[in-house]
Amino acid sequence: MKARVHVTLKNGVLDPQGKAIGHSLNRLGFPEVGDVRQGKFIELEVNETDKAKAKARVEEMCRKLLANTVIENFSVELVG
Amino acid sequence: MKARVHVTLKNGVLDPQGKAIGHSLNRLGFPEVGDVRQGKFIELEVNETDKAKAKARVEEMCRKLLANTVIENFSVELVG
Amino acid sequence: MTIAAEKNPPVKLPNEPTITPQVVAEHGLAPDEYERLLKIMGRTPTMVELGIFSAMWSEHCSYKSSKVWLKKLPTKAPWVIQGPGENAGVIDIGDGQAAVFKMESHNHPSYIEPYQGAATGVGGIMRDVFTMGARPVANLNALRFGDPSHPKTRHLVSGVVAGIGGYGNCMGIPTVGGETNFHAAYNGNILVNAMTVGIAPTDKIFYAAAAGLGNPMVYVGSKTGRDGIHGATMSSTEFNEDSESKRPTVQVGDPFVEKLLLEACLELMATDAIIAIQDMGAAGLTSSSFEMAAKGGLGLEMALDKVPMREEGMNPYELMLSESQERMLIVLKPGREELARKIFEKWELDFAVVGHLTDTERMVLSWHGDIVANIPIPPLVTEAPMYERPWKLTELPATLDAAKVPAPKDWNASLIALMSCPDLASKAWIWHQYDHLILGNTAVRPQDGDAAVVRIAGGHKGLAMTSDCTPRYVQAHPETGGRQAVAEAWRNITATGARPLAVTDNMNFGNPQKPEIMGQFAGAVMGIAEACKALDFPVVSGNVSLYNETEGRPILPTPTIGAVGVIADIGKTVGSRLTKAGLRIVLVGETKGWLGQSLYLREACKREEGAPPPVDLAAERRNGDFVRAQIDARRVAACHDLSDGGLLVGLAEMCIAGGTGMEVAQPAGNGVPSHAFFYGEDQGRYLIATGVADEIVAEARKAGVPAVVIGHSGGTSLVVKDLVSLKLDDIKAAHEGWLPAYMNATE
Amino acid sequence: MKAAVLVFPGSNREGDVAQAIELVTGQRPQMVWHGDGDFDKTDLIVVPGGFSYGDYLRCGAMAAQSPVMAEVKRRAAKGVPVLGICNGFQIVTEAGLLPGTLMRNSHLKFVCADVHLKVETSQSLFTNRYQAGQVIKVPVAHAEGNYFADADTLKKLEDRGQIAFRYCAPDGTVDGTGNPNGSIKNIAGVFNETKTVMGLMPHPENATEPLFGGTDGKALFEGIVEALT
Ligand SMILES: Nc1ncnc2c1ncn2[C@@H]1O[C@H](COP(=O)(O)OP(=O)(O)O)[C@@H](O)[C@H]1O
Ligand SMILES: [Mg+2]
Repeated sequence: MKARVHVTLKNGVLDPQGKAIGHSLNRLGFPEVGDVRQGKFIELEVNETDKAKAKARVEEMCRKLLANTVIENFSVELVG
Repeated sequence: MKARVHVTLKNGVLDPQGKAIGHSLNRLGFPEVGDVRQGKFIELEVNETDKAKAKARVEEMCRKLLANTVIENFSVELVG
Repeated sequence: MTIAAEKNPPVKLPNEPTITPQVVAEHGLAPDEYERLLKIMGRTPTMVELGIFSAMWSEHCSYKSSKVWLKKLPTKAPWVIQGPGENAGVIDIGDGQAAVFKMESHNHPSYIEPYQGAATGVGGIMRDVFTMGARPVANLNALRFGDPSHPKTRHLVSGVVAGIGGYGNCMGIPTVGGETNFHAAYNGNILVNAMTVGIAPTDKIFYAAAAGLGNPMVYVGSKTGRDGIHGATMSSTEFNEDSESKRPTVQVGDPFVEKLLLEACLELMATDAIIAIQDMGAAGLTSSSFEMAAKGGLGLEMALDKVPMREEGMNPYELMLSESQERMLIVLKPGREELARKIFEKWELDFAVVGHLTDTERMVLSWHGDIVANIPIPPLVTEAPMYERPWKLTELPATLDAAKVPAPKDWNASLIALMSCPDLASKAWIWHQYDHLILGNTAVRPQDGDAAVVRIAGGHKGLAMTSDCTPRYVQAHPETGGRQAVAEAWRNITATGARPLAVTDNMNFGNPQKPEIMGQFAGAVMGIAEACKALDFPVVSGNVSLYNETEGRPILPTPTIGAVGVIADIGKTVGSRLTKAGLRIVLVGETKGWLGQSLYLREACKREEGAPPPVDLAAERRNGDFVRAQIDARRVAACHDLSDGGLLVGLAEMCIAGGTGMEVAQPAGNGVPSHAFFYGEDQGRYLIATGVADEIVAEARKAGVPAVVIGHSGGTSLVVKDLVSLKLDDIKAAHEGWLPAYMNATE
Repeated sequence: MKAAVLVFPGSNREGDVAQAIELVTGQRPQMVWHGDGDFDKTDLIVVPGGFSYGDYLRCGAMAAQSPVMAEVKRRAAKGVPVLGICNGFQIVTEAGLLPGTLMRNSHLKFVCADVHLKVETSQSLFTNRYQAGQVIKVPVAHAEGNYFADADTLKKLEDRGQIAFRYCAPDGTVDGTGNPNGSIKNIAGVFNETKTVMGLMPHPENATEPLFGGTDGKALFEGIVEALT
């Protein structure tokens, strides 16, 4: 089974990369760009056939390693 | 309008980060994890009401800045 | 696995294309080269075999155009332990220690994908050094970019610099020096030359020559993927506009894995398990395995299905040609496999026994039991094409008369303009992105001296290192330019107080099939050889990069010289920073006012003409030996060599680096026109700041070295009598402002 | 004083800090491999700089999950002093021993340069050889040293005197000019509540010898030795 994980910064947490990207886009001729936030997108192959179980396990992975829950949120979807 | 951009490594391109994350998860007691690939997830506020236009613009941003098209693919969705 | 080699013709792979003239051409083999292949093989090759020949006979691996010329370089001295021919050169630096170093180009990959191209260049040169048993202690990089106004330049600078830093910083090796130039001739073909210096015990140097029938060949490091397949052939082919379509062949580096590989290799090297070791660089498994077997006069059988693979469905052709990074091939002593395996597993690296040595002098490759290639090794090496390509020397241009060059209308403005021109402006924006302090041994940092000086851990000795070339001189007259590059490197090391010992070169040129380009190459080699001989400065390693052209327009010929020297007591090292008032400034060497090919001429007068400054090697040596002796006698507070921009630029650099001003004047009765005196680029000169100027001048007279006091330090301005008066803050702002402003701007 | 220096795959400044410790104690510290859940009793634990696990995912995240860090947390809870430098600061923070987090430098580039630091307090075992308000010069070398904490955390840090160092101009002014990475309130180093754990981005270990970057960092190690012996 494949899991797709999104890790994003919590509201209120400064995002230097997002800010810099926004600036660059504005300068590159994209004045319509406002706020930009950059997060991570992680795809994992998980050897587990039960969808619910797989989801619970991947959420555990997020809490343990993939996200820093002090500053980041995560969401997990399963495909296939 | 809000755009959500996924930037992922092309097939066959080495993903050092994904590899290291996979290793780490295995060690941390998640032996069921196989291949891991890490990409970027970027959310942008775009001041543009026409969906098609917005999409074309964000795709241009991807080609120009957000993705390194030598080794990365990108996809754009629009929300709201 | 035993295979009756010659008797078993190889099988074809499923879907293997037939070999047509077009397939041969796509592999970069000329028709006569293919004829030669057929004679060696005695039959039509398989695709795997064709791929192997194509890689081995590429310009990059075979040096087919340059070899005849490289033989002219002097490579011997009592302190040379290993000259050209191994992964890196090795010199004896005393106390049972050796310095191991080499420079290598990653030009084409860096143009296609600047971050990964530059990063993997750094990774590759570090592997060349630690393959030999040396722990890398410093990196340098020589970069040439196109005109700053060219639309691609900013992107290339930012990617290349981030890539070099990204790899070197993660490895924990300080990047302590280098050079960066800009010129329109590099618009479509930048140069990225990376150099690594390492230290090894003289009795524990490792070589590539395989030995011992039946000994196991092991593969360690990262898995093999489809990275850079055809990279070796690609980097030897001239570029054209559709080079973009070659992009997927880019290799991606993993500096984290290379750091583990470094530690694991050094750990294994501390045992007695290794017979031979070779990194996989250009043409990966092909060139490393052939090189090891050929050097040992042996044969090799390899089961390619044993190679650790990153992707499914890889075939033998791809495995042999992949340029995946962070891999090594090792011949072990029999029975040491488990010891080695444990070490590599501890570092979480792949380890696989992939073959063994035979006495057949053939490379026999199998794939799940079937033979897929069977090539006699010696003829592939000895019969490799070697060309004496036609060459036409560049004639020495006429000397430019200084009287025909206008003096500046506004001297202050002219100095500010020079100090902030792209070639002379501070490169701090670049080297602040490189960790130049890690390991805690960096005594002379970037911009603080003419060469970087790094302590050799655990003692008082220092290693001085630099990289130099003035491409506009080489373009004007390759022989002079070649001499000058060597002389400047030697001078830079001397200016820190160190004794210059040996050289690595990186010959970057255009298409060698054009007689003028081959003539540039030949001329540069002659100049380098002559200077190296005269200065006792042997060449111990190097690299050639040809076909640096876009749409037929060649780069400036750029034979980069990397050099290393030693200072016995690092406490005696001096930098070029002027930090004290009340010192006198002594100009050493003769100033005739040579303006041909000077930066003043180019930047202020917008002219690139005339003969480059001649290099008097006897005077160079005399002046340098004198300066080094003065530093050793502790008579020198700061020292700076004079090169680009001439005397006035040298003075300004010393002042702003150390935050101390100066008052100087052209000596009375000196007949040289002022603009030629202050901006001429005469060679063999140094500036010395000293508290004992009279002693130095007296010593110089005895040694037959021209030396004259031109002023003293103090204040917060640079003042040249009747000509210049500038606040250091203003010079500094101009000097340090250009590159960050350029990089922060948008097109 | 007995010190232990942790080594993770990808650590690379462990030698630098070991050298600094040896310089002031005359004793080579114990080097502890990341997989070792147990190691000799020690007076000080140092988590050194580098790129543990390549700095992939988030700096320090993977190292923070290693067996050795579980042991470090146990010992820290008992009051054994822990010093995290650069990547070590990131690891210790990811492990939850210090508040806040280290984000990408605001200019997005790696930066290696001498910086000036204002010592905020001399009242700690790490800073007792300095005076509050003193300005010292030490180098930084990092790409992700941009300290961030939410407003509540910051207030607590300030109120309890948990800020160890701030970036400043050579004359001690704390403003944007001396800040190399965009760090909030110019924070360069922080303590835990008991001041037995300190993390900082700059490298005092690379400022311990006159010929090699000056000696302003040496007092930090001397202070620790004095406090722990
Ligand atoms: N310009 C040169 N001058 C001297 N030696 C050279 C030069 N170019 C290459 N060499 C030597 O030829 C050998 C092969 O070079 P190269 O293929 O670049 O090495 P590697 O296989 O390690 O990449 C090396 O020993 C190198 O030092
Ligand atoms: Mg090599």
